[in-house]
Amino acid sequence: MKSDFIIQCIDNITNCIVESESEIESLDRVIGDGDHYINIKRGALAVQSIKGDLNHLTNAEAFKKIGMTIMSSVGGASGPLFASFFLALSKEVSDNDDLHKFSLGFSRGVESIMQRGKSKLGDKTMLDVLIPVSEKLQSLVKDGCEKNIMIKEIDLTAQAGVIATKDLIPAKGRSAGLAERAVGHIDPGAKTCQIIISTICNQLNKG
Amino acid sequence: MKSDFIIQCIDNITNCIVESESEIESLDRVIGDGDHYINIKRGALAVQSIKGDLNHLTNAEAFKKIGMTIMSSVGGASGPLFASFFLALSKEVSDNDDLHKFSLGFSRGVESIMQRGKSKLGDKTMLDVLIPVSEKLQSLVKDGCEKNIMIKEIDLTAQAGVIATKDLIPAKGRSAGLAERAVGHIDPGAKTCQIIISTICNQLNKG
Amino acid sequence: MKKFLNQTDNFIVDSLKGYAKAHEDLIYLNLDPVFVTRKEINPNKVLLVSGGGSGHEPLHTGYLGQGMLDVACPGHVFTSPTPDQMISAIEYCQPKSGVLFIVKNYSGDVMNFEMASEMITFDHQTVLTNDDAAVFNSSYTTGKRGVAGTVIVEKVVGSLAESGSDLTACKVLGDKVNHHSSSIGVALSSCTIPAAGKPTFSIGENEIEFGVGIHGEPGRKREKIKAANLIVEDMVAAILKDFDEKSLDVKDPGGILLLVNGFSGTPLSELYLIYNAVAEQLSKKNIHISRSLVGNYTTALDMAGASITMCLLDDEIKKHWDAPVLTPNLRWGN
Amino acid sequence: MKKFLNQTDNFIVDSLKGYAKAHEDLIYLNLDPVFVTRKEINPNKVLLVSGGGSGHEPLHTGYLGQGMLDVACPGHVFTSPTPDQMISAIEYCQPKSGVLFIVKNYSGDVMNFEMASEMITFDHQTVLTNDDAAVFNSSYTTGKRGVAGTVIVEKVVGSLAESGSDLTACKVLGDKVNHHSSSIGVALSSCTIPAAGKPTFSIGENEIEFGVGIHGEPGRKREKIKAANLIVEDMVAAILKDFDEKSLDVKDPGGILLLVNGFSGTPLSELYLIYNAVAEQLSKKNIHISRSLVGNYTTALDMAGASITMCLLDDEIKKHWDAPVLTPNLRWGN
Ligand SMILES: Nc1ncnc2c1ncn2[C@@H]1O[C@H](COP(=O)(O)OP(=O)(O)O)[C@@H](O)[C@H]1O
Ligand SMILES: Nc1ncnc2c1ncn2[C@@H]1O[C@H](COP(=O)(O)OP(=O)(O)O)[C@@H](O)[C@H]1O
Ligand SMILES: [Mg+2]
Ligand SMILES: [Mg+2]
Ligand SMILES: [Mg+2]
Ligand SMILES: [Mg+2]
Repeated sequence: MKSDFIIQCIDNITNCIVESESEIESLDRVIGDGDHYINIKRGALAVQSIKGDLNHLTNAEAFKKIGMTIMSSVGGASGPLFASFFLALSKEVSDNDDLHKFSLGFSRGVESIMQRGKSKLGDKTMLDVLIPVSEKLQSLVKDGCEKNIMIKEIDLTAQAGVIATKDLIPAKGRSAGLAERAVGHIDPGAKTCQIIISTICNQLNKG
Repeated sequence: MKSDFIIQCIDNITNCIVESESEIESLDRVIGDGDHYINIKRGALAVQSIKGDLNHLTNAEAFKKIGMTIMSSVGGASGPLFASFFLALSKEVSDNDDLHKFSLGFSRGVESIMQRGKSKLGDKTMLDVLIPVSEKLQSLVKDGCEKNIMIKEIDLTAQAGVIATKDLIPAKGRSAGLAERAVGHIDPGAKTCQIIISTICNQLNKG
Repeated sequence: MKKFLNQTDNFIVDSLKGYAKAHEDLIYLNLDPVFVTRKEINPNKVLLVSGGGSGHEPLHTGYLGQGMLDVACPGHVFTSPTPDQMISAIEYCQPKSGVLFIVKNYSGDVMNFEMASEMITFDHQTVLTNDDAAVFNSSYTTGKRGVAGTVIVEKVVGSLAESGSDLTACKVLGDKVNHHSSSIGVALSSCTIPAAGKPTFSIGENEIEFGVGIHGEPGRKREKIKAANLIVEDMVAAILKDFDEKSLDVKDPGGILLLVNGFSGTPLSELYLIYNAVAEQLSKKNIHISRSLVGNYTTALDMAGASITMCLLDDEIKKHWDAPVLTPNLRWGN
Repeated sequence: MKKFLNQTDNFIVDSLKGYAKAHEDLIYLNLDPVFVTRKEINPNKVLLVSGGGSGHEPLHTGYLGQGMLDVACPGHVFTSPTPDQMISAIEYCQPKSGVLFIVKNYSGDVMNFEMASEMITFDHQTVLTNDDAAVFNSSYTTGKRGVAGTVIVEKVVGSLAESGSDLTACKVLGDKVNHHSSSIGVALSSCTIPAAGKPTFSIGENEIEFGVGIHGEPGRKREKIKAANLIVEDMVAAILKDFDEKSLDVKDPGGILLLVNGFSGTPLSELYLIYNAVAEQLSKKNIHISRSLVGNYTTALDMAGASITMCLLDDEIKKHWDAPVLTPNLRWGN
């Protein structure tokens, strides 16, 4: 991974999030407190504002800086979770990683979210996107899957994960208070993760 | 005047006020504070509730009791004003009055409102109905006018008085704060007085 | 209309009952006729009697107690109380040093209090509050309305009365504080009288009513909403102009008391934001804020909106403002 | 959306600036990162640190001062603060007797405070408040939300900390008060986050949300509005059931502290009406109200609605509830 790839990701993700405003926001208004879009956008803009500094950094340093920036700008539930992901990821990656190493880093990131959130698959959170994506990534990498197929598979997995949150009874996060009343509604954090992942897939497809 | 006439008036007036709810209320919402109908209705119901006691009283006593009842049930600006009217009237009337004597009592009542309210013709208040009606009544009585014509004239005077409030700049009462912004709107107290007077005219016409 | 209530006719009495229960150590509630007094009446001090239509809570009922009012007579919603309420309350208290009525300048309040005062045998005086800068004064009209400045009058005179001063001194100080106070309000939404069931006025999604009264009476103008800083600029200008017309110098070294008052539907966070805007304006103009109060002190049922009151302080007013007060809704120094 | 604001991004900071100016005798505001402390820090007592998303004012910023909190870290509207805020605040205070975090039980607050606590070198403990009876508890879920009972925890522990007790004692008392507290809220309208610009939820002209959270989170059920007495009956039942599940006896002779809390858009008159309804219910059930608090103490931006909190009192809690407190928004005994 090169820093200009990361920077390109940051811009694309920020744009996609802003474009998805009404979609993301309405989800958190239904089963949350309506601020998820605002939080994520604030985080994306904060990360965008440090883009310039990332050039000179190693991947590990860059991800750490991203994590710290998210940690001190986003707040809410999603802030510490996304921050944990990047901080854990930064501990795994180096500048000459192969995909295998990155996929391991990704899974460490996801585990770190699980730890921080005391949450697991099926709790109707962002993890219902991130865990399947992480697992799919490991297995595709292990199978030596072709890049295009891999991208497509990951994207589909993320999308399936979002849909899956719809029928779940929430166990963690703000929506947990609603119990059965949350059934039928998609988790906003899951949606955001899918948008981010799909954006990266898209970028990889083009690049 | 007989007490059953007064009692009949009380019932008719109460009904007419209740029927005019939306008309009266909307006026006080525009240039007042929206409670005039509620106040007047509360007063009418309070007076209705003492109907039974009026039978045994002289006209003077009956008007006094009505005045005191209004004074302690209505409140607001209209309460003390209507109360003053009846208390002043009660000092003038006896049981064997002719119309001349009653018309004098009426004008004393109106004067008492002017005194209590420190207000006069043209201030955009109930007086813009009551003063012309009082003056018309004196002159018709003086001229020995026929009953039916008198009733009609009084009714028309009251209606003209209401309309006249529309273009006035208020000087007294809550709407005085609005100054020019009140122009174009009818005074709620004037409207109530007209409804009461028209109701009595109607009743006299039938009886 | 959506409110917590049982029957609209009982709204005020149900609420007063809760108020009296929640503050049973401080408050006595009489139901027929309705009036509220301090639990312990001191018959030797000047009896401070206020009242007016309900719907402005905590004004006046919330200000009963040591260092403030003795009696409040609440009327129906937005409707001044009737004379029998004041008369019964005063007879209940049997004051030996006279009665000071504190009355907001509305025809209804003035007349009902006047009738009560004509019917009592106790020595009495009246302080009429008329601090609303939105209304242009004139000797031919009802004149300016009494709004949130009334709280300051009640607090300051309350302290003087508590200290044992006589009726005339209380009347004189009350008039001074009123004269030194100027207020202006802005509404973002209408209020709804429970018995009416619908909003008193309608207002567009992007409009504000500048100079609104505390009963939802229209103010100076209807205008488009704008940044709070700009709204506040207009509000401060209206107040300063009013002081100017009264020939009062806001730059007096005594400084001002700044009351940012919510009408009830506006959150505290917005009131503090308004406070900040006022403070920035005043600092530019070298006007010194020496005392502050921020919160819902004179409300208009559920109206969203706020008012600003400035009161020019001198040593006497400051001393009595700072003096201890122990009431359900204003409390310090003890 | 109609609010007093300049730019939505600056809403909280503008408001905090006004707050700090209005209470400059009591409050210190730090802007980068944002935190608020008492003006005078006593480094020898246990440092009470609270915080959370903004929009619940006066919670927590309004409760800084003698007998209550030392530090509050306000986040963006409805968004928990970030760890750097807590860390900077604590470093600024340099506490010598440890830090007690008082945190409302929301994933975001819990995680951000947890991260902060992992990054400081000071001795620390956390009291998690979770008094919302609307949510059914379970060890597999996030669990009950922290709502208005938090004010009681902060007041009571604040008094203990002020008296010089150690960190463990404060933690133990905080947990007890939280365990003894149970709350339930009802919304008549939604709230609107300034940056979102539209209501968080939509609700029919005749509907209420029973069990709503203080961020406008849906509650137990949406239902038709009914008489306040009937709504309150359901609210009291929910709280009593919660106490029952906690195996707490509400008929203890110590009685209860009853907090009737407004969410901000509901006038004081309605809160007292609710108080009356609760008092009538409890009197029928022989439950004794021995302390009361009525007002806007834990709000939800501009939401119309109210919550009821009951806290079972014992001698210890009562003593610390009654102890003097001197903060911008809770003040007695001095
Ligand atoms: N314990 C948790 N584990 C994993 N994800 C969580 C957890 N709690 C919340 N989330 C995620 O965070 C999202 C909400 O984020 P956001 O709205 O920014 O924070 P908040 O809930 O504090 O308002 C949820 O949709 C969910 O995906
Ligand atoms: N000083 C006055 N003199 C005569 N009539 C007055 C005066 N003040 C008010 N009124 C009348 O009272 C009416 C308002 O009554 P109401 O709404 O019951 O009282 P309030 O204004 O106190 O709410 C006005 O429409 C006007 O006709
Ligand atoms: Mg959220
Ligand atoms: Mg009226
Ligand atoms: Mg009125
Ligand atoms: Mg949030």
